[in-house]
Amino acid sequence: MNTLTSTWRRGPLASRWVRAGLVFAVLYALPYSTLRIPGVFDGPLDAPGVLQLLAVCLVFAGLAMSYDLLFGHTGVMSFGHGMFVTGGMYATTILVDHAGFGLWTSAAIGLAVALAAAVVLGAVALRVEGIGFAMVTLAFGQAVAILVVSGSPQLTGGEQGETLDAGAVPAVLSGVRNTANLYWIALAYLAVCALVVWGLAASMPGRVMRALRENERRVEVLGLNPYLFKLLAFVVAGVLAAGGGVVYLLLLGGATPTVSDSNFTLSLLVMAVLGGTGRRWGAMIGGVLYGYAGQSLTRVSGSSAVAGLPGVLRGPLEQPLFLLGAAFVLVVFFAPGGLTGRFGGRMRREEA
Amino acid sequence: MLELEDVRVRLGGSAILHGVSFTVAAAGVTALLGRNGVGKTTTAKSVLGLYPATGSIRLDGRELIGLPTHAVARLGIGYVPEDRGVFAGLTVAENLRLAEPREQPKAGYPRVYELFPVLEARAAQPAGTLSGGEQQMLAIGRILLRRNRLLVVDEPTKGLSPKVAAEVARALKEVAETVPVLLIEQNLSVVRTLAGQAVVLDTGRVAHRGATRDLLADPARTNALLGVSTARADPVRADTARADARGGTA
Amino acid sequence: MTTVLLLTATGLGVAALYFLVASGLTLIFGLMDVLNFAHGAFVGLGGYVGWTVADRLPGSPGLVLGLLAGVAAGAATAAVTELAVIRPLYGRPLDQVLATVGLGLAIPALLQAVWGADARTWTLPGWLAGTVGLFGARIPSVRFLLIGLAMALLLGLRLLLGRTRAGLVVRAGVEDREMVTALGIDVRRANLAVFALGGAAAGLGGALFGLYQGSVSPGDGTSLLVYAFVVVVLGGAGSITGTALAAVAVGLVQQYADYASASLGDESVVILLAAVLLLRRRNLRGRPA
Amino acid sequence: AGCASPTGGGAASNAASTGSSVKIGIITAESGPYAPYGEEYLAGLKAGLSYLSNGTDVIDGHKVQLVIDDDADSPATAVADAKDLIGQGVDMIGGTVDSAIALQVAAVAAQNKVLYIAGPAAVDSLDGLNRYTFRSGRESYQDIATAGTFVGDLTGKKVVVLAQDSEFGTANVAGVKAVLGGQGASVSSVLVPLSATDFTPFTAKILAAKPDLLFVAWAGTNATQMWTTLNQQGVLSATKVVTGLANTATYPATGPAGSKIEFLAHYFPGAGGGNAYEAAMTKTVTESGGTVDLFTPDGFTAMQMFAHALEASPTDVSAMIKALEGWSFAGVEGQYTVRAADHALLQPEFEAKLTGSGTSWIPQLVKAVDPNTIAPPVPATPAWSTSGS
Amino acid sequence: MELRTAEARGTVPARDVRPALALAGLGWRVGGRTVLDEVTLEVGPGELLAVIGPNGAGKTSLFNLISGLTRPSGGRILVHGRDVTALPAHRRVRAGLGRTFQTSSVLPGLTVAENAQLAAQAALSGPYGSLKPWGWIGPKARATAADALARTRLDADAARRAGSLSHGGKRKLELAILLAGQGARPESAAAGQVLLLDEPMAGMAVEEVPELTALIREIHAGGATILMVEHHMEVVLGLAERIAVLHHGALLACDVPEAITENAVVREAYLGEPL
Ligand SMILES: Nc1ncnc2c1ncn2[C@@H]1O[C@H](COP(=O)(O)OP(=O)(O)OP(=O)(O)O)[C@@H](O)[C@H]1O
Ligand SMILES: Nc1ncnc2c1ncn2[C@@H]1O[C@H](COP(=O)(O)OP(=O)(O)OP(=O)(O)O)[C@@H](O)[C@H]1O
Ligand SMILES: [Mg+2]
Ligand SMILES: [Mg+2]
Repeated sequence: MNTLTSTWRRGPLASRWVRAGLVFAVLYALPYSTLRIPGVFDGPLDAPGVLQLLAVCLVFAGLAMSYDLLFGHTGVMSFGHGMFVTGGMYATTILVDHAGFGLWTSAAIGLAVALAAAVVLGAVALRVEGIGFAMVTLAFGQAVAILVVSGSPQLTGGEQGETLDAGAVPAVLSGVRNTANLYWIALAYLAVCALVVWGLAASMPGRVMRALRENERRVEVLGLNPYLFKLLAFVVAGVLAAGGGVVYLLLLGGATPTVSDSNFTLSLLVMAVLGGTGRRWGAMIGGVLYGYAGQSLTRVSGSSAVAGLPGVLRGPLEQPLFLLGAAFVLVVFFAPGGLTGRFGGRMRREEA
Repeated sequence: MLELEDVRVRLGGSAILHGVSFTVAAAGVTALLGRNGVGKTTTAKSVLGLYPATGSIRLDGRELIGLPTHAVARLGIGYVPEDRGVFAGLTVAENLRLAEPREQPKAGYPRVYELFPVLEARAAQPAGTLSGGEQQMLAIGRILLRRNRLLVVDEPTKGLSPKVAAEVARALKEVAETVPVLLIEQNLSVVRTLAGQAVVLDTGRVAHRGATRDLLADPARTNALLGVSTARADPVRADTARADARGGTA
Repeated sequence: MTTVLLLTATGLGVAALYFLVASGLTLIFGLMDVLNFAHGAFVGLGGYVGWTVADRLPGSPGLVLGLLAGVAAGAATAAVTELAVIRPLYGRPLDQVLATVGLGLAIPALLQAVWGADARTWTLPGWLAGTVGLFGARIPSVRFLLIGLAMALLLGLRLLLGRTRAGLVVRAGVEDREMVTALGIDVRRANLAVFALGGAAAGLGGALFGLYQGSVSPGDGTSLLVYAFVVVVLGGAGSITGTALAAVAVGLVQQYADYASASLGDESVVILLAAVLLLRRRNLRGRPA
Repeated sequence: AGCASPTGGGAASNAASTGSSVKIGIITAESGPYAPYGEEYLAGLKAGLSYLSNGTDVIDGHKVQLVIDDDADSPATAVADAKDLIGQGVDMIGGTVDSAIALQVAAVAAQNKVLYIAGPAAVDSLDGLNRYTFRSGRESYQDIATAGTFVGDLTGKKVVVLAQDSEFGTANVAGVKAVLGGQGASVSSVLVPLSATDFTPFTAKILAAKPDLLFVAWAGTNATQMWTTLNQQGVLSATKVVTGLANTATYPATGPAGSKIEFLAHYFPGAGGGNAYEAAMTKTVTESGGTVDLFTPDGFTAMQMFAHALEASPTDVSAMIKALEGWSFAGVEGQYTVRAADHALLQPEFEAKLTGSGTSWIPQLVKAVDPNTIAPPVPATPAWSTSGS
Repeated sequence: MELRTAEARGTVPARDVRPALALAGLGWRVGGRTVLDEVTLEVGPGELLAVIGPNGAGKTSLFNLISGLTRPSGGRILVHGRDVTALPAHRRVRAGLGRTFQTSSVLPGLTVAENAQLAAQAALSGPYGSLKPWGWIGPKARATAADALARTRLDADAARRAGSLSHGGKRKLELAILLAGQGARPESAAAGQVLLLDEPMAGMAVEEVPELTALIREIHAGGATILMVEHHMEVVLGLAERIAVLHHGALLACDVPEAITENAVVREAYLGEPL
């Protein structure tokens, strides 16, 4: 592991951006590969099912990064991040299905709406701090969730969710044959998230945000207004999340209320912590792993291997959520400070 | 008495103490001196078991290294950390209550309140809102409640007005008659008044051991070890020193 | 009139329920600063264990033993959690959160694996199953039991925390672990005690939730967790009395709002939360939220 | 690792049906809250297969292979599974309990022109959704219509619907308004917030409304408490109460209220009157250590429909659709008909009552309701032009 | 009168006679106690005023009010004649106020260098300049920061986490942060600054004291106005042009050092023993 990480950080791969570029290049090429990884994917990498799964992982990675911008980089814990994902997802769907706008127009409007919402909600919620802020955002998030489920079912489809009018989806994105295109869209989204978050972290505001995480009073007497920087983080994170909502919508072919559930935001928190908060790769890796686990554990739990076990063992192991939960606990013990914290060797907290 | 033998400490991957050895006499004050960052606090904390140390630290022959901190403290070591370590969210009274000894918990209060009346006046106030000096008083008063076999005091007079500093010095001197005190201090006048023995650290090593009087009497030595010449005319310093001395002997 | 009475009485019943679940949470969160996402799981477990016992031997004795079993189960699980999961992670709050989230997922899944996904019906002894007539309002007897036990718990916890040093030690430990130990206090024991206490409260809450619903199902505890957090924050983390006040506020508001209109009922709690935090910028006890 | 075009996954297409072996993809909940329903469905499905193939799994010369994926009640997983199956070249997909998921999968199926026969999901809008989507279970409309047959003349009668403030709930309210309102009843509703912990406020409202008939459309978890409250507050004795009979495990949930309720049943063990199919299904299921329950027939019926489609063609989806549309066949519950216009599955439903007491209830058939009396209205315009074909 | 003494010392440029800092009847009540009571004080431009007083007299509270961390319950605060009483802390910095903390308040998770750079950059970029997502830590900021660290002898520790500094190290970093801010400002602005130093010498090694004293004198020579709380009488007498004495929240005296050391009450309440 160490030798690996050391070669990783020295030699031609020295530059951070070169490394990042390399990673994304590889991700870009995946759909061209017929490589089979038995036990990990139950098909070649270019199989639609696998690409779909990977695409979802990438979206989660992007969402996790957006959350970590708030949580890891600025030290602001929000329990309502999911509402922006919901916003992007539902605004787009409703505009397409009920207002007859084109997909991309709707998405653009959706993002604009999210931006406005983020500014307003952030401005209000940031009046309180710490757990107070977390709970205010939770309240907003819950309000949105309730609105989605029982607000006006004819628009949102309530707990059924609202399928995106297939006619509005461009041909290149519909149909299993085109899953690769969806994958690339997801990848593009992740790239945008990475650029924004990394760029921000490397810039002055990012530095100030990290300073806020450490000691708000000190930042204030340096002549910087903490409120503004938190708001900046909140808004950027919110818009990124909304974008993720749109991409997720494309992957699913419909809007689903699960993203509005407070548990979804919690899962974003988990992804960030899983990978290591406030780190360059942390949230991204966490998101990918969480996304993979969330979708693949059903395969483990349903596998014949498990079915063969004696009842005592089989019972729990047939529950994917049990596996997921157990996995978290194990990660905590074997990878303190998140996976990047453990295996990243001396990879330090994001320091531009 | 306390014996340190070849104590080594590593923090954040770098060696901080490279084999520190000295003993704290059974009674009286032993001063631990040195420039900023040489390892004074680290030494103190490793005695308390707050930093993982190798080597040997013995209190009256009992090995302390390896004991959990609370066990070390239960042996009767009272500690005043340099950052005061008051519990900001708890009231002054609660802070004191935490330090009460199991038997006769209230016994120590009169003495503490006599020394620091302000603690009594501020009893119901969150310790975090105390002034810097008041917090320092709380940190000191807290351990004076307990029945100690050894005091480890890290820069007790820091942030105290000259008057209170003198009172604290006096109190320590009084305590030191029965209990050995390991005193980390930057205020040389206080050192001069209190400390019989002095140990000087330099980047994690013991640079000097011996009687304080001899050390401070030798300008060259002090200059080399502490970077100051005590010879330098220094009225205020001298005066407060005298003040302390008088207070001490009074 | 009777409607108002009925709503108030049942509203207090809901409040009692919320308090039972929230009290343990506020202990652990307020005193130890651990956001315990496994608390709902403790509640659920308490419910199932309680149900199992009560189901074996019906009638009042079964009920009593069931409640006790729930408490025991909650306390035990919490204690084990503290020892095995929380304790090694002190000073690493994020890892603690992750671990408790993990337990919060795993334990209910485990419950489902053992007892199945379908709700198990908890048949109450006759004297509890009925209602009590009060000025024409038929108030379910269970509610009185809940309110009674909630009050008992409130008093008990207040005494315990007021009289004992444990609470103090734990609070100090959150601020500066090193210093507490440097005063010769073994903060770990106090932490274990508080965690177990919180777990016991959760277990009781779980068992009573089972009675309240007349059934137990794997998702039970977690479904209440959000409300519990709301109540805790409104009440001021660590303040038992505040939590009780908040629970009553939430319970009544929700009950009346539900009667007014479904959509209002749904939003009422979150509106209350946001309003209190934003307008007063303080929780109900006047402490900074 | 070789290289291929990013659409290479399609290369596997139809591979599934070569060697005269046919893969049928099944997506349903095997874990999570809906797991019990999923298991019922799967049991019926397998029973159907072994019945139709006399235990050989070979139907019309094709070895049928069930590829079962757990959707864990998550749309994301379900869609991924669907794409995965289609990528493997599967041309027939079935299953799922959760309407939300059924709608998502149906969309994917249509995009990729594969046959989809939805499972127990009850949402009406599956009808006429697209020409690739069929269903093997009943729909909310049929449930409601069944309830309508319980009370004689409805004109001037007061009907109150108790439901959760959700899509399912409001859809049921709308349904009742349409069906029973159409028969002259004045329909109002009492909606329960999803977050409600206590039901007393709503019983108060119901009592205030003084209904002749209370229709309870409940999908919430805490059914026990709901019934207990209705009973304690005297609603059950004040009015005639109708609700759907869920799976056997939930019978005790009605508590002492059980005997005071009139149940409309999609199915319960014995409802079929022991016809050949029911007997066969029950036999295989019990032999393999399971028990027949609410949704077991949905699985069995699904397999009947798959088999019929298969006989038409193992690969040509249009042929399958053509074969299924308008097909009428005998099954577990009685006579089924796949309505060509919108793929609604016309089927009988049942009126039942619970006898017994406390925790042990036994359902008893009051009467079977004829498929046509409860058939949902035929869409005025054909649900789809030959779009997508 | 204060002003004249200041002018007499020639520290006040004749053209600007407005006091750099003026406190008018400043009061602060909290928890039912009057911590500060009607404090009225004027500090001339470029003056160095020491504030002494017993522990708990209200010195830090006074600094907190001036720098805007707490709101006064009465009175006004003027910086260069501008009323800043209603401004939040960060706006007052723009108006020319800087401070250090009695209990070190550095950014533990950032490196020592980053701490200083942040201060420099904050001083460089305008009110919202540092909000620009494309704004970077400029070379000038890095340079001034490096210089500040060198002057506080922290350059060796530049790459370390500030949290891992020794106590004295942190105290020095407090000063370095202030220096960086000063260095980043244009001469005139730096001269216009009013700096509040809360016990800069506390916990400082004896050898450092003379150097840091020199450092403060240097900053002062740059034209900045300085208020300094310090219990280290040697330093106070060495630096201060005037000494203000706080006692029980009230201004007991404010005069030249010689006068103060003669003041009986001061000796009684503060020094403890006759000098
Ligand atoms: N957690 C840590 N990680 C790394 N290095 C540390 C850590 N804590 C202290 N150090 C370093 O160890 C050395 C000794 O620190 P210590 O606090 O013992 O110094 P000191 O003699 O008490 O100085 P001062 O007089 O300023 O208090 C210093 O160089 C300090 O930077
Ligand atoms: N929030 C508060 N509530 C109650 N009393 C407070 C509060 N803040 C400060 N005080 C009191 O105000 C007094 C002044 O505090 P301050 O910190 O200004 O003293 P100081 O002059 O700086 O003393 P020192 O020299 O010890 O730093 C202290 O007695 C303190 O207890
Ligand atoms: Mg030190
Ligand atoms: Mg002070």
